[in-house]
Amino acid sequence: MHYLAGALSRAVDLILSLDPAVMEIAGLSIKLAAISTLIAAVIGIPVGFILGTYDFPGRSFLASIVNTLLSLPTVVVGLAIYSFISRRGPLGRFGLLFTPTAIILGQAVLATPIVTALTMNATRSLERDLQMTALSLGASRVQVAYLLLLQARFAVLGALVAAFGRVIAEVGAAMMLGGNIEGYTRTITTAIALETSKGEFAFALSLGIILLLVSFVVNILVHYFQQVKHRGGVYHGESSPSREFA
Amino acid sequence: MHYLAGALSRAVDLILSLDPAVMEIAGLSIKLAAISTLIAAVIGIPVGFILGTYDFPGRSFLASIVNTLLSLPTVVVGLAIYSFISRRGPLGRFGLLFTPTAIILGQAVLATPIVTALTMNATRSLERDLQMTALSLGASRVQVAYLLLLQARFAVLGALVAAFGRVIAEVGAAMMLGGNIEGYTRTITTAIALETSKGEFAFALSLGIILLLVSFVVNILVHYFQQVKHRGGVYHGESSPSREFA
Amino acid sequence: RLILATTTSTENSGLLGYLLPVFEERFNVRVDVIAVGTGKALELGKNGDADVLLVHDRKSEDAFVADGFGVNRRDVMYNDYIILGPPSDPAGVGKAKSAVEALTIIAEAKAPFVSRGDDSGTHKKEMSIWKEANIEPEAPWYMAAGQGMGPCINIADEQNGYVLSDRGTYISYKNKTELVIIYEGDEIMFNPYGVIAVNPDLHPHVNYEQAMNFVEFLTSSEGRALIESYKMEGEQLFYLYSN
Amino acid sequence: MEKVLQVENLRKSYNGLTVLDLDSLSIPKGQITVIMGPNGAGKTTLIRILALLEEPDHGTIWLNGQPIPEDENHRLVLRRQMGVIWQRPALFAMSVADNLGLALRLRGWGRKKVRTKVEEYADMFDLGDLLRKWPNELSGGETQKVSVARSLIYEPDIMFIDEPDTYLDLSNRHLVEEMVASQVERRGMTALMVTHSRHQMSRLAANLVILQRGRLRWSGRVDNLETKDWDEELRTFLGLAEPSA
Amino acid sequence: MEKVLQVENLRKSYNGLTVLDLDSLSIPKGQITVIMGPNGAGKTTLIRILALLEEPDHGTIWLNGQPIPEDENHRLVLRRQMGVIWQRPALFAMSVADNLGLALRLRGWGRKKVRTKVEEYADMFDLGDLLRKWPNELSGGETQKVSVARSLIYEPDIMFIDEPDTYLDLSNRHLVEEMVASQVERRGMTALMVTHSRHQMSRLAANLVILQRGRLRWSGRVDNLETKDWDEELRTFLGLAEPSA
Ligand SMILES: Nc1ncnc2c1ncn2[C@@H]1O[C@H](COP(=O)(O)OP(=O)(O)OP(=O)(O)O)[C@@H](O)[C@H]1O
Ligand SMILES: Nc1ncnc2c1ncn2[C@@H]1O[C@H](COP(=O)(O)OP(=O)(O)OP(=O)(O)O)[C@@H](O)[C@H]1O
Ligand SMILES: [Mg+2]
Ligand SMILES: [Mg+2]
Repeated sequence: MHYLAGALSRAVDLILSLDPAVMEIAGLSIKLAAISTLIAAVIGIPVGFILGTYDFPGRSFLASIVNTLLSLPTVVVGLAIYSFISRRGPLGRFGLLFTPTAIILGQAVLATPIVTALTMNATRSLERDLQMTALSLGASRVQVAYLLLLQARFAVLGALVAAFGRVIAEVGAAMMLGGNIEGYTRTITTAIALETSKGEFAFALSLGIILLLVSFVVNILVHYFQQVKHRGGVYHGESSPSREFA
Repeated sequence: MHYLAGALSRAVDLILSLDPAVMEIAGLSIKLAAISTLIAAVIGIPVGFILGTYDFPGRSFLASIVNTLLSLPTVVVGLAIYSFISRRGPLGRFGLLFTPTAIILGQAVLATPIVTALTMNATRSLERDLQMTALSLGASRVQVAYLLLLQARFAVLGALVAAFGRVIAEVGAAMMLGGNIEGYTRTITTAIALETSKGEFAFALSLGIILLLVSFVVNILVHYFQQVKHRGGVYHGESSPSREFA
Repeated sequence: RLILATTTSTENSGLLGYLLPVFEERFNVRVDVIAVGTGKALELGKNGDADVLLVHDRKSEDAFVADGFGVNRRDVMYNDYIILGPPSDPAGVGKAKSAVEALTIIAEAKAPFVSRGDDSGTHKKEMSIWKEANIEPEAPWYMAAGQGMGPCINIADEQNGYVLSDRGTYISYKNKTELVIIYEGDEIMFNPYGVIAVNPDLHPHVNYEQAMNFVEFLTSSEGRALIESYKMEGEQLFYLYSN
Repeated sequence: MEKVLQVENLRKSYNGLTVLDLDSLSIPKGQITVIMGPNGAGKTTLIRILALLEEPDHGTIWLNGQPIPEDENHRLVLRRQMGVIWQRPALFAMSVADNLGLALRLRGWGRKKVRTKVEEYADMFDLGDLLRKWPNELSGGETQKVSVARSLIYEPDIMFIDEPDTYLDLSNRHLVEEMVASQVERRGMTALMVTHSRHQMSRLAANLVILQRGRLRWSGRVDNLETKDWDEELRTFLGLAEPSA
Repeated sequence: MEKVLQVENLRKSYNGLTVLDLDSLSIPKGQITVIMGPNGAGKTTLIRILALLEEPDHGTIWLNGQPIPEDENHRLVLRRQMGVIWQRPALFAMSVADNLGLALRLRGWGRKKVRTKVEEYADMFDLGDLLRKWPNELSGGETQKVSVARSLIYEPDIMFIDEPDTYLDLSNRHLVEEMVASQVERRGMTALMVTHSRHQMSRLAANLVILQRGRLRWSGRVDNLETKDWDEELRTFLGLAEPSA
């Protein structure tokens, strides 16, 4: 309780003063999380779509694997990637360890199963009618996928939001692979971990509040962007839905 | 690379030997994650359903809040709850800190936004037709919710799986609130963190592999249970769907 | 149930696993060890969330007692810090006569140096030596990692750089890192551990009785004998003050 | 004639466009009343409102002489005396048997009683072979029959039927008409049925309501319709004259 | 007469139950062929197979004399020459305008060209007021009209139409019939249409195919149907005799 009050006023101070150190690590956190989510989307949406839409032998087993990967602990991902990119690992010569790239790698590994699993569930709930309709209108396989994903867009966008939230909030991979190096690989969460270990609980909490604010702004922007996208749909006359399709 | 090989054989050894310490922490991890997921389900499914199904002023804002809470960092949740249940906090007199109950609290806070957000997205994608049909067949509000959730069951069950995966893999809250006390609050992830800090990377990784195995088994069981549930549907004649509805 | 908040390095050294069973048996109590950083351990003590602390940062320990949060602080033991570096010692730190000189050589060579950067006991020690040497270390050769000891050793290893470490952690990392001891032995690098009971006047619920038992046990001849005889990888880790 | 439903001053609009605007309308009890009207006239909207599933912007509805209560529990009791066969059949993702028994289960019937009833109705609607199938395995007509049977099975007092013919072949149309008519005769059920077929209307209806652009165009008993003094528009609409395309 | 589609030895079963079993069938080019048959006869299944959207268990299909290729890209080219108006209209969650333009956009048309064409067809189908609406804001008949227009807009060579009447009032039925017939006349489009209405059949069809329980019951040109030597079952089915319920 006592920390929360202190943390709140401290967070407000930090934000109002535009503390440059805080701005920098917040910027880095967003950037890394956004890139990892993008990578996860590129892999996870198609794979999730296939697992959700097609029936083939082994589908159910693969789906269980994807669901299992949802419980990858961040530090395990950190360790596994560490052993690949450490100087003594097979990719050692690229010198990736303790760079932002290493963090992106780890976070992408964490985010991909999330996007995959949720896309899978979303497209699995769709009616087959729509697939038939799309095909009969002359859609290619890829266009069918696009249309079905559009149809499930609330859930697919939700998958990306969940993945972004997961990676911007994770600390294990960022810590192990980035090294929490000041001015280079320090993210909001590794800074929080550091302040916590120092016993600076109020400061740690205020960074946590800033992280949530950052996420909130990102969410609002995504929401806004999504609305704009709608307006610029296929038909460009005056098509602007008065309300969302539910 | 060198760790991975060692970790794998070590994990196999630990499992085959049914190492009692490992069994114990694995059991605790499952138990805590299951209880937190249950709590999250009890809160998150109804709230997510309402946010997904009803249109009311402020809905969109609340949805953004829920999405933002997806990026709650585990250590921030740990700290915030700490400040409540610490001896100096308002709930200090219950002596909850460094007990399994404290971990459950933290993990439930982490899991609830996940279940809420994903349920919201799943029910938001449903057609209004179904709601009207349910109501016109004489369903009460609660029964309507049940039927719609049944209709979106892939996604809702997926939400629970995602939440379970999230909390069984999280370490921040378990560490801060449980204290990683051997034989009492040590979970697989806090054990991994401990071994990592000791530099016992291979052992840490092998615990990570065990965690994934545990999740895999839980997933398979849930899948199996879900199939059984189907068979015991509303009509008890011989109703057994030859394949899942897609 | 006695809640002992201590540093990760103490827990990781294995000393507690060696000491505690004896204590638990003797006083018929279960000790729950919370292993965290010194700063966090002190914070737990302040809030009354731990009963007794075993930490290593003399200055904050004294402040902790002076502010009335703890009572009956006792010195328990010490080990020492060492400077690790690559076996080839590219900066030539090995020829230094003192810890201050060692860090000065590193700074002049702008050789990579990894700092804990986390206000831990180790970090504070490092800062005090820099101060003594009148040097303001700077990025990029100076890397403030903000992590535990083990990870910092790994980073230094990866970067072919130097790092100040406590001996216990180094011993446990010895066969996982290529770094070797480049400099050791300066008295300034001693690392004393103290035990403090949390003040029962401030937090009536704490297990003060067992906390005092623990304080006394550590400083008893039996406890001292156990500490002195504890070996890790064949090396003695902790030394006693001759009092 | 006793009135089961009466409305007054009913208005409903979407996004500012009025789609329903009725001064007064009443539905006699225990008979079939047919609603006709062009696409978009507001027929389905009227059903949604009368079945207490959508709130009108304003207006009053009396059910058996009582105004509709606000209280949700009370409304649920009333809703359970009604049934709707929707224009677009929507089955739930469960077996046909489960779909058929659903409304009974919602009313708390036991498994065994539900099963007996489901088998009875499956027989009547010739759905026996389909009981174990799932909705996505049915043909259009099969879906429609399940949807009709699913609502008739709980024998509601008032049944709203939005285009019973949809997807059905001639003999199934006949079957559905019979099933509805028999519940009207046997139990005094009231039916409010939308159709575009004048023949179906004259086979079944005791009363006719014609809507157009949300307004009541005509309502009354179905006697000697052919010889009534319709204007040209209504003659065309009712198929009494060829459309002048 | 040139044949646009020919099938031989076509068989399809679901879960071991045969729902379609045709020895041989051919569809003449540039005319309307009507398929009739009771519910569950396999009409929709036949359309799904002929439109290359479902694989038969075995059998051969010739399109314009060529067997259907395996290669997906090649099949896509063929699919783009076909259109299906489904029994159950399914619009995508986008505006009516976007739904109408969808197939053109899928074929890579530019925004402006699509827009002009969409407006043209919206005019023809009297959908002008609905362009900005979303599917969940349409009445049943409006949905069906959009679905018909959405397929005719790209002027396919072969159009499969599964019950064009669904949800439509008389004048819209008339409108849809005219639109289909005009594309047949103007461009030589081939249409394969399912209907349960004998009147619609005789208004439009050049050829008739009758399916029953997955088998071909009758096929041929539509001349003097009334005086043909039908058996009792077919007479009833075609509405030439009253059903003996
Ligand atoms: N949710 C909605 N939002 C906006 N407009 C709507 C909505 N629902 C219905 N409408 C409009 O209201 C009018 C009446 O719709 P309704 O479904 O009641 O017509 P109907 O008489 O049942 O027509 P049909 O015979 O085509 O089914 C239509 O023009 C329709 O576009
Ligand atoms: N996916 C499926 N799985 C199992 N059975 C199916 C499936 N699809 C269709 N059937 C069955 O195949 C038969 C033919 O179905 P089809 O949809 O072709 O009939 P139809 O002639 O179009 O009937 P209707 O006039 O009712 O639309 C039906 O009995 C139906 O139950
Ligand atoms: Mg309607
Ligand atoms: Mg059909």
